[in-house]
Amino acid sequence: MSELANRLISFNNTARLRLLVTFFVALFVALSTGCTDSSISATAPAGVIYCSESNPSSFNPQLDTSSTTADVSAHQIYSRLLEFDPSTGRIQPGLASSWLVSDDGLTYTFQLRRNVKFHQTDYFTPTRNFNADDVIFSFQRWLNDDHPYHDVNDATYPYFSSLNLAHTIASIERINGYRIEIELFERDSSFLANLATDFAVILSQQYGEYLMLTKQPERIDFYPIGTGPFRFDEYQKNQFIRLLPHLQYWKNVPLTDQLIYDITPSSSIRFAKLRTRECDTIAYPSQAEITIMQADPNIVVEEAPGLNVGFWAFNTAKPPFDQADVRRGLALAIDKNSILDAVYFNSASRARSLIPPSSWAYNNDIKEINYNPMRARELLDKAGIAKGFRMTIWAMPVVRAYNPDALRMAKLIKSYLAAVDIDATIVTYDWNTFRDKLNQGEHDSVLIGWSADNGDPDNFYRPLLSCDAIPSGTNRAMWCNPEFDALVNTAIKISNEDKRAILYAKANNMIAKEIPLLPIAHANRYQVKNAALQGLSINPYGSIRFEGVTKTVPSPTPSVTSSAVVVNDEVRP
Amino acid sequence: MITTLIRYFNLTFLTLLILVMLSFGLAYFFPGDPITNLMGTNTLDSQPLLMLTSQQTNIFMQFWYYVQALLAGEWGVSFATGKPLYQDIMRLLPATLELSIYAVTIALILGIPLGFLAGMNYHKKIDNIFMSSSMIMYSFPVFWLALLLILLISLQAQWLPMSGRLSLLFNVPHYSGFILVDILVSDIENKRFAFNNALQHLILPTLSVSFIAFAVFLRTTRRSVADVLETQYIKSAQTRGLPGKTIFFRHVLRNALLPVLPILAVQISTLVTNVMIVETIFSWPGIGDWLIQAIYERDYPAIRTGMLLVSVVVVIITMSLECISQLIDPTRDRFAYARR
Amino acid sequence: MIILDIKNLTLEIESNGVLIKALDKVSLTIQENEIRALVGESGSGKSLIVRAISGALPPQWIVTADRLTWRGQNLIKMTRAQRQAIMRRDIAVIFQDPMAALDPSAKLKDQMLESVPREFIEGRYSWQRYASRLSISHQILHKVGIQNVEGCINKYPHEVSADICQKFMIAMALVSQPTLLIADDPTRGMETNTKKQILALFTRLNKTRNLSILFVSHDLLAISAMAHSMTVLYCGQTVESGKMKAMRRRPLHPYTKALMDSAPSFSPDLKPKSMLAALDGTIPTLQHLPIGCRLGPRCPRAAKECVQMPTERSINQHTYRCHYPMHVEPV
Amino acid sequence: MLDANLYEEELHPTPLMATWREFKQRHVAVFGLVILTLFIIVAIAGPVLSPYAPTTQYTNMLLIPPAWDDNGSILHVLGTDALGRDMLTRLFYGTQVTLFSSIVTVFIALGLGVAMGVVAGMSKGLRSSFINHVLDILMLTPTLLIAIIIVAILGTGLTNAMLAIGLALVPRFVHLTRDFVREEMNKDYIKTARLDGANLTQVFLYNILPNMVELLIVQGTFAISVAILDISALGFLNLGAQTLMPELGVMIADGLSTVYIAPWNILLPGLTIFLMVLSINIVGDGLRSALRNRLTH
Repeated sequence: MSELANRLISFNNTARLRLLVTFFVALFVALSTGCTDSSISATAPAGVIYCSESNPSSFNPQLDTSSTTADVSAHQIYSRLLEFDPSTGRIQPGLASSWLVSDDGLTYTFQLRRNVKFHQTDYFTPTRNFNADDVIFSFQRWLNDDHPYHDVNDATYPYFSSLNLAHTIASIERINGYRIEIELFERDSSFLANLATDFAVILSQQYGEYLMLTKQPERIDFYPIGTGPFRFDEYQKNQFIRLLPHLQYWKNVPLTDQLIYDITPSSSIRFAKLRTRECDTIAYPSQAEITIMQADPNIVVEEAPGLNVGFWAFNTAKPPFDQADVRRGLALAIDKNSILDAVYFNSASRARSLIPPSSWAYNNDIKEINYNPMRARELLDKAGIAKGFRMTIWAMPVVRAYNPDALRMAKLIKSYLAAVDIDATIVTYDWNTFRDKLNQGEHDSVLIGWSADNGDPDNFYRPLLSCDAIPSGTNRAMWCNPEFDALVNTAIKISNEDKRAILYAKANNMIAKEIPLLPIAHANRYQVKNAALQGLSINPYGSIRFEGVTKTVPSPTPSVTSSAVVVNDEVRP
Repeated sequence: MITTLIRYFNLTFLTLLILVMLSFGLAYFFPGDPITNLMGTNTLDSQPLLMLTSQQTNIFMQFWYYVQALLAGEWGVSFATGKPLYQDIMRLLPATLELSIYAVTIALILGIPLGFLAGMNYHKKIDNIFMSSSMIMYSFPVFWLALLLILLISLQAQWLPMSGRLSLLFNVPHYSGFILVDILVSDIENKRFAFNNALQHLILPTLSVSFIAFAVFLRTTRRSVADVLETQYIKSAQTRGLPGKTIFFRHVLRNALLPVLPILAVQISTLVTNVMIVETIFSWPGIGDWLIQAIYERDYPAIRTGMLLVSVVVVIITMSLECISQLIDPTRDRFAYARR
Repeated sequence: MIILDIKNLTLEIESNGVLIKALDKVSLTIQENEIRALVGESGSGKSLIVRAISGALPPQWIVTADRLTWRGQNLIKMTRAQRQAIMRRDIAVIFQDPMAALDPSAKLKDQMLESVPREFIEGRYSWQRYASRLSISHQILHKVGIQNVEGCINKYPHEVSADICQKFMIAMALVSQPTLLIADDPTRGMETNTKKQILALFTRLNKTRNLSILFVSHDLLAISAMAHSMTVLYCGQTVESGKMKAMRRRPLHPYTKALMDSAPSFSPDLKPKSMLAALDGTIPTLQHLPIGCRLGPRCPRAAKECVQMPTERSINQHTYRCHYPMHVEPV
Repeated sequence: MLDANLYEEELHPTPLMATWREFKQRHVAVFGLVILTLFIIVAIAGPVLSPYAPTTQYTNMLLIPPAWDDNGSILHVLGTDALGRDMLTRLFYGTQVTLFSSIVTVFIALGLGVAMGVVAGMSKGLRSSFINHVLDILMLTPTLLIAIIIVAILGTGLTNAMLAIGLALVPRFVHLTRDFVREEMNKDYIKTARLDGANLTQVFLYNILPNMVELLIVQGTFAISVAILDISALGFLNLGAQTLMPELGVMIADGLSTVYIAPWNILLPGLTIFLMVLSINIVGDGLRSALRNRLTH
């Protein structure tokens, strides 16, 4: 038959057919390699791409404590009255150029900065500069309940309600266009620090009025207007967020042409995009890949001790987890060292209490709970927990500095619990649904954590374990102990740090005895970026800041021209 | 000729009707209240969908309003984003179509001629090479192949980018949904770079999908060419002494291609599955990736409408392919369904 | 004048490891404007001979012949192109199943026009050439006996009846005015009246256009009326060949005798309900061919010498290959 | 003495023997068969052969490279994954899960498909054309879509994935059977059987099925390779088997998170799937051409 095929086709025809095929293959190869001048050439659009880890729930950090929302909006879209100095942690002037504290510590007066402009976007054009009305509008929104915007987007203000600032602030008055005065009921040494956190942002009152007129109040949190370095341009869920530079930014810092948040949930894909230079810097690099990143010449890795804690919280509102012995038994059943290896790859320090070693309130003479399965089984039998007792471990789906892979940690804990005849099932949901269900307390235990928003140790106690923190959803252990609350509230009133340290040490011992939650690790924070990126540093107090960050595009011309837009507006104190 | 067209038209119409009924039924199958499953939220101003809720009684009226809503483009709202599904799908479906079209064209351009070459040199060295290599190629699991491509080409050699359709630095206005078309039509200043970048983003996903499709097309064409060469009429043409070229172009080419067309139609559905899997790996903003996200978030209206859209497109393409093959192939028994 | 001369043609086919002589010393000659019948039971290698002549044999088969000449030119030594040219101009072949021998997806008109050789066409422009091709086709189709050519020329092969297809095949074969037409059992499976029509057509063509025909068939009755000479084939060996009348009157080879007796219309004095004469035994399969004369085991007159291959002897052009032909008494 | 009968007894091989003889000539196909039997042995005797249990986590041996790597250890021949589970054991269990689930799926699809195909083939007019249409739609919708719908209704899990893929494979068998039955019904041996008073089921059981068995085996092998690819794909997208089940697709998805420091966690399971599918395809192709040769000679 094939002989027939040969005779059928005289020689030149097969050659022509073969020629046709090689032509196509050559075309395909040329198509793929011919035009891959791998790095984006000079006149390509400039900009910084940040691979973030999940979708923000809104563009207003007041509404929730998740760091994804804070990363996108806190330092990019909004400014605050006061700022933290990233290196020293001291409080600096922000929108408030100067401030005065009365000697009884109850009244704070702030002098506001002049001709600071709000964002000018295609959905809103501001006609006046920033003044005291905006500050009052922003504070009143979460302070008093009948403010028109208080319940917009059925907003709860978890951070403020956990510190119940609404009761500490008596009143906030407008002295004149650029001066305001805040009265407190009682002294609060951490009040200034709280004004500098990511959550105390300043919204635009004029924008609020405009939205009320057009009957679309909910847009204030999804189409934000602020005074920050970048303005909002576009957001595609699960894909990207595009921010453009705010040309009349009040601070004289270089701003990149455009800032893109490329939402990439998996940390290994984020790392891959960093290597192929599709991202300039990535969120929460997984510890597993840090060693590889350090080996790569054009990737710069910065490390800093983290002000955070990852813990395993038990739902003390749900029997049998309300008995301390049960919680102690479970705590004894797991080996922290193996978790540090498997999940943190030794880039975290072992947590003895809630306070990380880098905070001044740290004391290391706390009784340590070490791995002792036999003792654990005894305690559990004494507390009446039969063999084969079923419980759930909730593992958060997103990556965080304090817990890079909650699912893997849950699997490890599950195998340890199985060794003491406890049958644990792992539960996880999409991040927003996960947090809603946690607020309703449907969990037996949860693997989660907390990263500090300011240098004050109180930021670890009251938001995590105070009774007021339960409705606000930040107290995952649902633990309400009036003695503990009294201890922490007295500590907040003293401004002398050593006296406060003693009180916090007492609080640590109480936690070690009651174990509402088992602190596991204080993870180091990493910032991984492309070598061509300048001006980006780790912000130990809160979310990432892209202010002043620029990318020197390797242009063929020898002189390295930074492609950032230099803001010309000079600054007056 | 006309009768085949009409028959195929109502065959497609019947299939689409069954699909719509299936998707309507799904709302009842999915857990949760059917009405919200249908519309996403119950506060909606679209007229037909509102009518849907008012006539609770008989199901046929409900179905009729559902069809009206479908045609009017009000497909309800997705649970997760709360945005109307119409915009999302119209933005995502073209991306998937674009990837499938490029993959199919490359697989056809390379697969068919090489299939002829292999078929002509039946059981010779070149035929054995093609056969063994195509056997290996279509045994690859598509997701593993995509991962290998990323590991080797994107990460090790760092030639090609690995995710998305275009570097996000370019802001190309949405025109048709096809990225290359949008760039050519748009008036952004660095258009050449955008096009170049889009091509670089296209290569790996298209390669991983067309890799398997190419192997299947190659084998099908080669088998059909080999069969045609065995037939009596080719032997009698040879004995009549017709020159090789006329026999090849007049007889072998058409007779070999005719049976290949319906087999291609069946391949379309496996190709779409591969495209949807590849989308999740290369985070290509297509409807496959979106549907799979919808599963994780239990977004029922999105699943239902997405499923309906994709199968409608696949049905239309396959039915038209089969109709064309029926029209141009005189030997196929015309009224296969009606008569028997 | 002999146009096709085949002497001792042997064809060896390799089937699972062993070489078998499918054709063993076949010799066949065709004169100009003569109708020769090639008769043999099915599976006796008739089609193999036709393929050997037209050269459509797979390369792994071994063809050896003392003489395989067409008008003196040795066919075996020819290159493929030369052989193709001969097939185009001088020899035409018609196959058994007309429906399968036509391209199912092409209209009859295209296939017809395509086989009109270029030399017969005049006209400088393509439409002129197309018109002359069409007119030639119309003429040949009428000659072949298709009444409304217009009616069936635009149809596809499966839309037309079998005899019209066969007539189209014949037309395609004759359009290049060949000198020899090889008809490989063209009327198999047709009703008698169409068969008669086609056979009458063959005789008419032979007379009017002095076309010599090699008629391959196992239907003795139809052929005996029209053929001038006959060759009988058994298991790949030519057992007897000669003038048709002589063979009918006095068959020399026992196999030919048995063949003649098996046809009832040949023996008029057959009593009603009497048994038809038939050779006992069956045709041996390719793997188990007897040595020497292949009729051996089945031949009533078989003897010891039959184990050697009988040499070919002839009585005034009536050749036979048998040790004990009919006119010689077995010992 | 001359042998009693002149012709030596003609050993007519049974159809199965003939196909096996044709199959044996293709060395590649035999090589594929050897690999396939290897996989089947591994799938059956996996739990016995495997050195460790698939879910025990050796926390001191995290992410050990395979033995042939310089810092690999012979304790874990193919290394361990991010949770310290032995890779070789998981591959054994993974093969068992993936191979058996796809074989079971194909059998169900085969049974269902043949039954419906016969009904479609034998019935005339509206009923058969209706069955064809419904199946054409199923055949056209991509398998992933059917899987998504079923997962949305019933939730994830290996059985749901098997159900989805079985459903997607049924039309292929129905078309096969329907065409075969329709062809056979016109043949004379069926008419004679009908004349003998055989009803439709007997005709099918005794006349059509024996002829169809080999065709079904060939199409069955190709369906198994398609089922393996789909089940592992669904596992990879974790729509199918859940993370704790040692299914090959799921193992690749798990391996993704540590792909840079432990690439073998992805390469080995993928290679297993690839070899399994390749061997099945080779055997299927060898079987098909052996069948084709046996029928044409």
